[in-house]
Amino acid sequence: MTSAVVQLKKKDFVSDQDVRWCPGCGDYAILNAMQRIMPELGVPKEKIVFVSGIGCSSRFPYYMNTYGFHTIHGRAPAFATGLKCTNPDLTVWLVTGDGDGLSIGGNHLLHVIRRNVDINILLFNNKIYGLTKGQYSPTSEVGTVTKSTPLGSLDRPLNPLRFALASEATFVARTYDTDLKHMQQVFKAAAAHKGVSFVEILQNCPIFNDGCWTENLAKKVRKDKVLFLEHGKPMVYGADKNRGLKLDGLALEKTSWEGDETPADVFVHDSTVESSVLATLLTEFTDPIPVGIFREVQAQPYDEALINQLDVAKDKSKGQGLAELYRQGANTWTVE
Amino acid sequence: MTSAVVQLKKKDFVSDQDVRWCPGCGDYAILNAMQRIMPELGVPKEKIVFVSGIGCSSRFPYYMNTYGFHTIHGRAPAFATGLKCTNPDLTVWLVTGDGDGLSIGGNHLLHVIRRNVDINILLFNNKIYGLTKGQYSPTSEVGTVTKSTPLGSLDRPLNPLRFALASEATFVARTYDTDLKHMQQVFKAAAAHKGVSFVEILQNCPIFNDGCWTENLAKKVRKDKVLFLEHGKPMVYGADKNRGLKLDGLALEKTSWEGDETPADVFVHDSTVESSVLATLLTEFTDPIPVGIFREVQAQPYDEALINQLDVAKDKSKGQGLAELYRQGANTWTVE
Amino acid sequence: MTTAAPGISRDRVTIRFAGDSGDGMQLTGTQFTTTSAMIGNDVSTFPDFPAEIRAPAGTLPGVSGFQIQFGSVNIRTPGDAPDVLVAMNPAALKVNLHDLPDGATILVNEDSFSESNLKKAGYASNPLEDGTLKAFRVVKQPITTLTREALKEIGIDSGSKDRCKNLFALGVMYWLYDRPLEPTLEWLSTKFKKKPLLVEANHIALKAGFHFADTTEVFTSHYQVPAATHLPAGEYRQVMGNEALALGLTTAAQKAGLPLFYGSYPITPASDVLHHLSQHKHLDVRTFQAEDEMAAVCASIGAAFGGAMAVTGTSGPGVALKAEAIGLAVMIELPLIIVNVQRAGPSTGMPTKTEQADLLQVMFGRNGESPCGVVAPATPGECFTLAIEACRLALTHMVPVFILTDGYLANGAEPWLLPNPDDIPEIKVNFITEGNGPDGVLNGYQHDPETLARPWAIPGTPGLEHRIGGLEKWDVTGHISYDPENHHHMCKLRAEKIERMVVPDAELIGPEEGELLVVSWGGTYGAVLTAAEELRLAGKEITVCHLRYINPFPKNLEATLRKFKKVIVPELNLGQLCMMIRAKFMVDAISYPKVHGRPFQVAELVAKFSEVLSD
Amino acid sequence: MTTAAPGISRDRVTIRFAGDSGDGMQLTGTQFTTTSAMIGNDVSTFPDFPAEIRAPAGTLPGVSGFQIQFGSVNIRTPGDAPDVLVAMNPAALKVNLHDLPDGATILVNEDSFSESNLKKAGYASNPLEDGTLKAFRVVKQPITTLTREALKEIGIDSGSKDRCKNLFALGVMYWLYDRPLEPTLEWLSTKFKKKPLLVEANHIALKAGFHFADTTEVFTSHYQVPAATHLPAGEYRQVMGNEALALGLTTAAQKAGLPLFYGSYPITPASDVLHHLSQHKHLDVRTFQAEDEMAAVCASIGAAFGGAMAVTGTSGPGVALKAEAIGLAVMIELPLIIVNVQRAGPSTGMPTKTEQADLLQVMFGRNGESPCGVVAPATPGECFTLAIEACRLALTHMVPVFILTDGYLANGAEPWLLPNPDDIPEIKVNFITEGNGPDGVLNGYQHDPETLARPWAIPGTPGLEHRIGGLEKWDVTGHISYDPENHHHMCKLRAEKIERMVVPDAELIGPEEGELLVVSWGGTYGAVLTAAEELRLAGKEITVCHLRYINPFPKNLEATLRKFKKVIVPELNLGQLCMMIRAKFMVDAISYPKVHGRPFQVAELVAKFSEVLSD
Ligand SMILES: Cc1ncc(C[n+]2csc(CCOP(=O)(O)OP(=O)(O)O)c2C)c(N)n1
Ligand SMILES: Cc1ncc(C[n+]2csc(CCOP(=O)(O)OP(=O)(O)O)c2C)c(N)n1
Ligand code: SF4
Ligand code: SF4
Ligand SMILES: [Mg+2]
Ligand SMILES: [Mg+2]
Repeated sequence: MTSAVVQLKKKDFVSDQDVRWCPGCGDYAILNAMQRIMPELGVPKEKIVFVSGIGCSSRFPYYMNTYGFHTIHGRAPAFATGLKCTNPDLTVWLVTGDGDGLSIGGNHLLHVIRRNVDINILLFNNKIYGLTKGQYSPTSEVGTVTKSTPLGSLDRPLNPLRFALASEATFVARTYDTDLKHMQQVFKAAAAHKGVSFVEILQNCPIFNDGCWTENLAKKVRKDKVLFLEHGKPMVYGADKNRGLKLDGLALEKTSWEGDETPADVFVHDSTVESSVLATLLTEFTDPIPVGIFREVQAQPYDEALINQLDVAKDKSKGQGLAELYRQGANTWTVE
Repeated sequence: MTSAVVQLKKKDFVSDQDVRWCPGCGDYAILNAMQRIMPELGVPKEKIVFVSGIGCSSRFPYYMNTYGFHTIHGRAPAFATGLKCTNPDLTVWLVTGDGDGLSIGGNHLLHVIRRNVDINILLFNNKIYGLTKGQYSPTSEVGTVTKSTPLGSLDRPLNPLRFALASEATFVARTYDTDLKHMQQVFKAAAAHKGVSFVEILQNCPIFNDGCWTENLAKKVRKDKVLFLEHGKPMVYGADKNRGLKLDGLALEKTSWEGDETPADVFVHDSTVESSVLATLLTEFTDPIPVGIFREVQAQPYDEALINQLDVAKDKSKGQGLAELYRQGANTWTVE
Repeated sequence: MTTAAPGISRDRVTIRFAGDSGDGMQLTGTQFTTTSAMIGNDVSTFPDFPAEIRAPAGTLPGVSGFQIQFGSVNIRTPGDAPDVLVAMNPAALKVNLHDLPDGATILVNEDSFSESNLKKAGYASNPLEDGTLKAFRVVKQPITTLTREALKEIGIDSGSKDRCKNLFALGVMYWLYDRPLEPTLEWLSTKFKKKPLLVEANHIALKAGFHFADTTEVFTSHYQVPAATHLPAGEYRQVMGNEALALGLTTAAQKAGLPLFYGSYPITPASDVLHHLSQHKHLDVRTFQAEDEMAAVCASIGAAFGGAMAVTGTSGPGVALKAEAIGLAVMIELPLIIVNVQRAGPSTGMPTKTEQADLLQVMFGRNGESPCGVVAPATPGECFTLAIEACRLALTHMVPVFILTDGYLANGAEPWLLPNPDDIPEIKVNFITEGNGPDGVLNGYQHDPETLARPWAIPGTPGLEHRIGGLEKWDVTGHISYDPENHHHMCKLRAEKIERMVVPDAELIGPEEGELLVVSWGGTYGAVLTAAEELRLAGKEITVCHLRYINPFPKNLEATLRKFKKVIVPELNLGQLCMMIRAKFMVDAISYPKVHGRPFQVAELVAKFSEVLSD
Repeated sequence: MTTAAPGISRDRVTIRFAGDSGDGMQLTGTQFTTTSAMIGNDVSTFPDFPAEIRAPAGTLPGVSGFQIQFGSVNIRTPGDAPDVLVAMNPAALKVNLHDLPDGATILVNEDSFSESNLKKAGYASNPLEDGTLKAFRVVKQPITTLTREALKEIGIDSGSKDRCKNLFALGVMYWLYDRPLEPTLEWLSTKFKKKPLLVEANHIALKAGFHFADTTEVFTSHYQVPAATHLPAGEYRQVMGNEALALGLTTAAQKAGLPLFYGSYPITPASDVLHHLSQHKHLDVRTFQAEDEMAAVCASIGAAFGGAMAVTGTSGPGVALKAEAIGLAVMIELPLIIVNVQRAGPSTGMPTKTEQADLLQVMFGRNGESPCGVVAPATPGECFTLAIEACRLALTHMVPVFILTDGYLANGAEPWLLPNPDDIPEIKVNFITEGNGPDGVLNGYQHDPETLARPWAIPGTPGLEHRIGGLEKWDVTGHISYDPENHHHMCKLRAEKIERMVVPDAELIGPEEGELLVVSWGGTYGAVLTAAEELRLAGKEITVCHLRYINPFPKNLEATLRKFKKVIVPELNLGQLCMMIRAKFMVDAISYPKVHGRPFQVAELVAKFSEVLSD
């Protein structure tokens, strides 16, 4: 049985499972974006695997008509690593949440990123634990009042992108649940990148953290509060495209102008610089919040390097098999 | 029984345990530096606790005549957090290794840092697992040949300081085992900082990774390969103090000059800027390798904030005790 | 119950509210329970929520249920099968129907039986019309319409109006069982204090339901369930297991004069313990939501090292993650409480369902010989008492102690006689402030000859600076030791610490010897007791020995076991306690295992016990 | 052994090399072993390193030892007590002295008995002079001086010269037991290939020791230990447990036609498995040094999902950390091997010492009912065979299987008859490539009626796209299920999978019925067998039933147990297998527990068995 890649449609990627997120959950839109880009990747369904941990977000694999593995809390990166090392041909997507990925799973996320395993990581950031019904998460602001913090949370939040950059991520991007087109663009770029791709998706949880991103993403303010990063393009934003960022020492400062001409000192985004400093600088911005691709550099993926080592070893061994292995590095003697 | 703080000497901090590191191990010098600064902190012995995980480095507490807790692999940050929340009066030092802290313990290190728990973290970086007899670690360069990687390691190394910065560390510094004076300075600054202090110590393991830092730290090259960061001072280095770093766009470039006068464009170090970008930039340098304090900013420690919450709650409750607690938020009725 | 004759008095009734997750069934059930308790009934409840994620409205996985048994007699379980089912939509009907006995009453919200809802529930035809329900007494009413009608004058949006329909249904049930409206009316006033229109709407809906039932003749009669007479006098409240546990832990810490440290990572069904304790801050309760379970337990051990009453809580998967650190607590002989609110496994299993299958895990799930104490409350209210007991044992012997509860106890509720804090004894703590060895040196592992506790020398104490860790220790000094004899000695000593715990004898309900002994533990208490009582009333010789202490076993267990011809061990697992008993006492106990993700039914226990008795 | 008469032939001899960590004792011991094996002796070894960290030279914790028993007869243990101790310094003497029987020979390096070394070893006076050693035959020689003297012409630094003294000592021992020098000379030539001066120096030192013993009359005689005659003909090598395990795993994967994936995090004493496997890359072995144990096991499960022969290895504390994930493997019914090289616990315990105290942990240390297979090799060489067996069972039944070894097996060595790979049967794999359900759909949990294996549909297979996870599954379809009956059924099915494993009957050594049955498992094999043999030779009725399969038990175990008056279970724990046997078979087995961090001595077993026999 072979599958005819070219003819796949969005509906081919819709599984037979009822979707069980709350009405209005941002996860629906993300699922929709993903199912839409799937046919465009040119990868047959059977070669695609969605791996996830535990959380509302981590239910994602059930709804994709591909291979799927809903693992345990926080450990999806490790499962994905083992899977890719076994079969580097597979296209592996990893879905995680701000709790799954940055709380219990922080260490595995760190290490899968630094190893540059060739997978695509989507971190759904709703700044809350959805599945366990609303405790604060590592991305919650200080003072967040939740079931477990009736007097407000005390821990300072992590910035997922800064975390990914410090983990030596080769592809780092951000998108958000209410922009179907942007999500699709970013997902496709992530898929195209060889090595690890890390994508933060700003996601609303209408039940336990409604409006967690409205400050930036509410329809009314969005144009003035979101900066769409594009490689090689000046950092311009605003409803009238008359605001931007320019360099001042080691900082990026906001600037604005009149008229259609973008001033020359507006900083031009370069996602391909080896240094992660520009990307790090951008992560410090919340107004406007940058979305798009922060960083995209090349490095050999772990799984590829592993297979190379096997090949070299095979070549060197010149077909030695088990019989030779049993003697490897040992003195032998014979009992008559 | 009370202890007379003022009279303490280095030897008061030497425990009765035989030190069991290999001859020549860099850990001896670190221990020495620590025992030397102890009397200067003005903290009575009984208020000092050394907490560690597992590894050669994590043996450290046994040799300090203070309270000590040699816990389990990678989890020292969590123990320290519980301890500080119970008794914020204690001065807690956490000793970890590149394996203990960045491999198995990466997640806890991340979280204790972002919480800004008021402890001092020392990460002994010898780029190897010493205790388990020489496997590569998360700070080993790609291609490192060890017992577990006979064909060379594949994982890209982590930069401990970049990791700490992304974890929102309020104090970040680096020192090295062969400079007793510098270690003492840095340790004292770490102790003085309120909130989490993170110190990477470049350490030699003569048995399993001998010379891991000689490229920078060998006596012959040291002067030209190490940049001593000082807040408010230009970034100057070199045997003749005629080299330095200057800003070029978003990068720091090497520069050199003739004569005694330091050029004005040599960048002046500022460890107190809120943005972590400068510090991040510095972490990218290996030639020269910056040592000293990268970053030092203020934020309320977790343990302090926790106690504040308790105090506020106590005030608000106006002396309500268990009897009131049993009724809290419940309907009650009486059976006659 | 059948609704044959009018004006009948009942000594016990079981009802179940079922509807969509959004229909407020948990609230409705809780209100019915509180009101019933307040008028003096004994009650027991069993909430049964859907799996973790909210399913789309109207689907089978989205159904939320709440069962209550209330009565004038001793009520020990939420009841096997409901006398009345309130079904707010077709899915709720479908999911719950198979639990109903013939002749049961079903109150359905007719309005919700639309074509699309029927489809979502997987009904090909309308069960209200196709004869599906012919064995039952069906009362179908357009509850949504009736509620809208009642609220037509109120200035709130129609969504909010529709959300009042559960109170209409509750009103009907209040009429049916002759309950006062006031407690719920008051509760609503407080709850929506800031939204007076909502208060009004809900009040109207509740009353409308009550009056509707009163004036129309949909029910041929209503019922009285008189106040219970067996409940001791005093002030009561409803308490759920997780809340009782939180109250008990805080009480224990206060009684020991220690701060309480609770390190935890959210997990169903244990999260509520964290939620409750985080509201006890004024009583020096420090809650720490850790990054994961390992950090939670390690922070707690750090707190124990620092002199706190240290507790960590989770469910089975979390206990697995804590195992390594618990071994450290065993080795360093510090007091630690580990709460395991069990749920159905293995792995993620059925996280919202109850089970008792972590017993062997808590007994043996660590490397090396690492014994811990294990206690298991029998009822929601007992979570309070046994939390205190567990703390006492941990502090007295300087050991880790597990509290094993389960989803059923955690979310189940019962009337709770408010304790007087002054009646609860203080707990002694083994702090040491001066050296106990030669030259005033600290002998950190000098064990108390009676309790085998080691002294607790906490950082901050001058002169007692010392180092501890996970390596084997010399007895007495506590220094690192690789000595073979010492290791053997210390392994036995750690086991002996647990054996030395003074725990009360196991309660025997029934004759002291005879035909059949039922050995049970944990949350199966109510069902087992009720079943045995039923059989004893039928003249059978049957005794229950319910264990609240599992490690160590009560001292009277062995003798008790030997006094019965047969021993049966019913458990919500594949025979874990049974295995321990067989191994320890060489008693050929019969296992009655059940892993259905829900509590035992009284009837199935009666059947099994009868079978064994007649074998 | 006494050295009374000259030219004596011995059928078995035990010697121990002991010195400072830096003295090369492990190398010396290994060379003696290899040479002995190569001349046809049967051998068994027991290296005993210091705790993890290298202690300062000359101290007690820095002592490193290596014991060998070699003989012409069947050698099953490294020997209880050494006939000869080679002590390179005072600390080595002190640490090992209490293991020596009266009359044993001690070869000491007199040069090292300096004041400062005596002090480091905690000797107040010189034991060579103060009568401490009067019960022994002491041969004191200035080994350092003699070595320096022999090497004075060689152009290497004096430190390097001194490091040759172990070869001098080895030369002496070679003379004493009449061993050829060639194997070691050759080995040295290869090892220092790139440093010819070192080769020369070591060669000279070895020969010098040999000739010194030959010409001086320090020993009154030397000994012959003839070649063993019981060893089957064939080509042999020495193998240690961890290496044999690695070879077995690679063999199994090859025989199943799968890549081997080994996910691990270094931990004593399991790290060598990783080290060995990382050298098998040419045979499609993928080793992954993970960031921690959880990542190691999860990566392995990910690999299993992808169709690899997936293995994860660690020691007890690591198993604790892997528990949650192993539960997932149980639930998703994928083949997985978990290697546990046990060490002394609890907690960090005594990490370089051996123990068998993780049996109950691997049986029960997970939440919920989550059964796994458990096998336990009896000897270092058997680690090979049972690794293959474990893989076969895991692949056949689609379940996780534990391999329980221990530090003693891992580092112990024995002669190993090289298997012919062609004689090892292929292993069948349950891959599925086409739908097995209605309409060609995948029924992912359709269980094979015989093995209960589910089909293995790996990503990449067109048409079989499906989702798995840790939530309970419907039998047959594998979809998520919260159904009560299904859950009970699946829990029993998972247990039944283990019961269905076809494992060979337990080996019985001794009469098939009678007075005393010894039930043992794992690495105690050699000691137990030797002890029982000794007693049988003395006319006692004693039989050994050694278990290599613990879950499931071999089918003949029950009947066997019932054929003996008494059953005793010696274990290096506090009675874990004993508990399982008592619970399962209601046999009043006696536990003989020992947790000394080291293997049983034959003598203590003989004493205990005799005691039980005469009770
Ligand atoms: C070992 C373990 N601990 C805890 C849990 C409970 N748990 C499930 S999901 C979750 C957090 C989910 O938060 P996030 O990753 O942000 O996902 P969201 O639900 O918000 O999408 C927790 C704590 C678990 N399943 N397993
Ligand atoms: C749970 C667990 N896994 C593994 C180990 C084994 N182990 C002990 S220390 C160590 C690594 C130590 O490396 P590092 O932290 O760099 O310390 P170093 O010895 O180099 O100072 C490992 C893997 C352990 N003790 N516990
Ligand atoms: S709880 Fe929040 S994140 Fe989870 S499904 Fe509901 S809306 Fe989405
Ligand atoms: S192994 Fe390396 S790090 Fe460890 S004590 Fe020896 S020299 Fe130091
Ligand atoms: Mg979330
Ligand atoms: Mg290290």
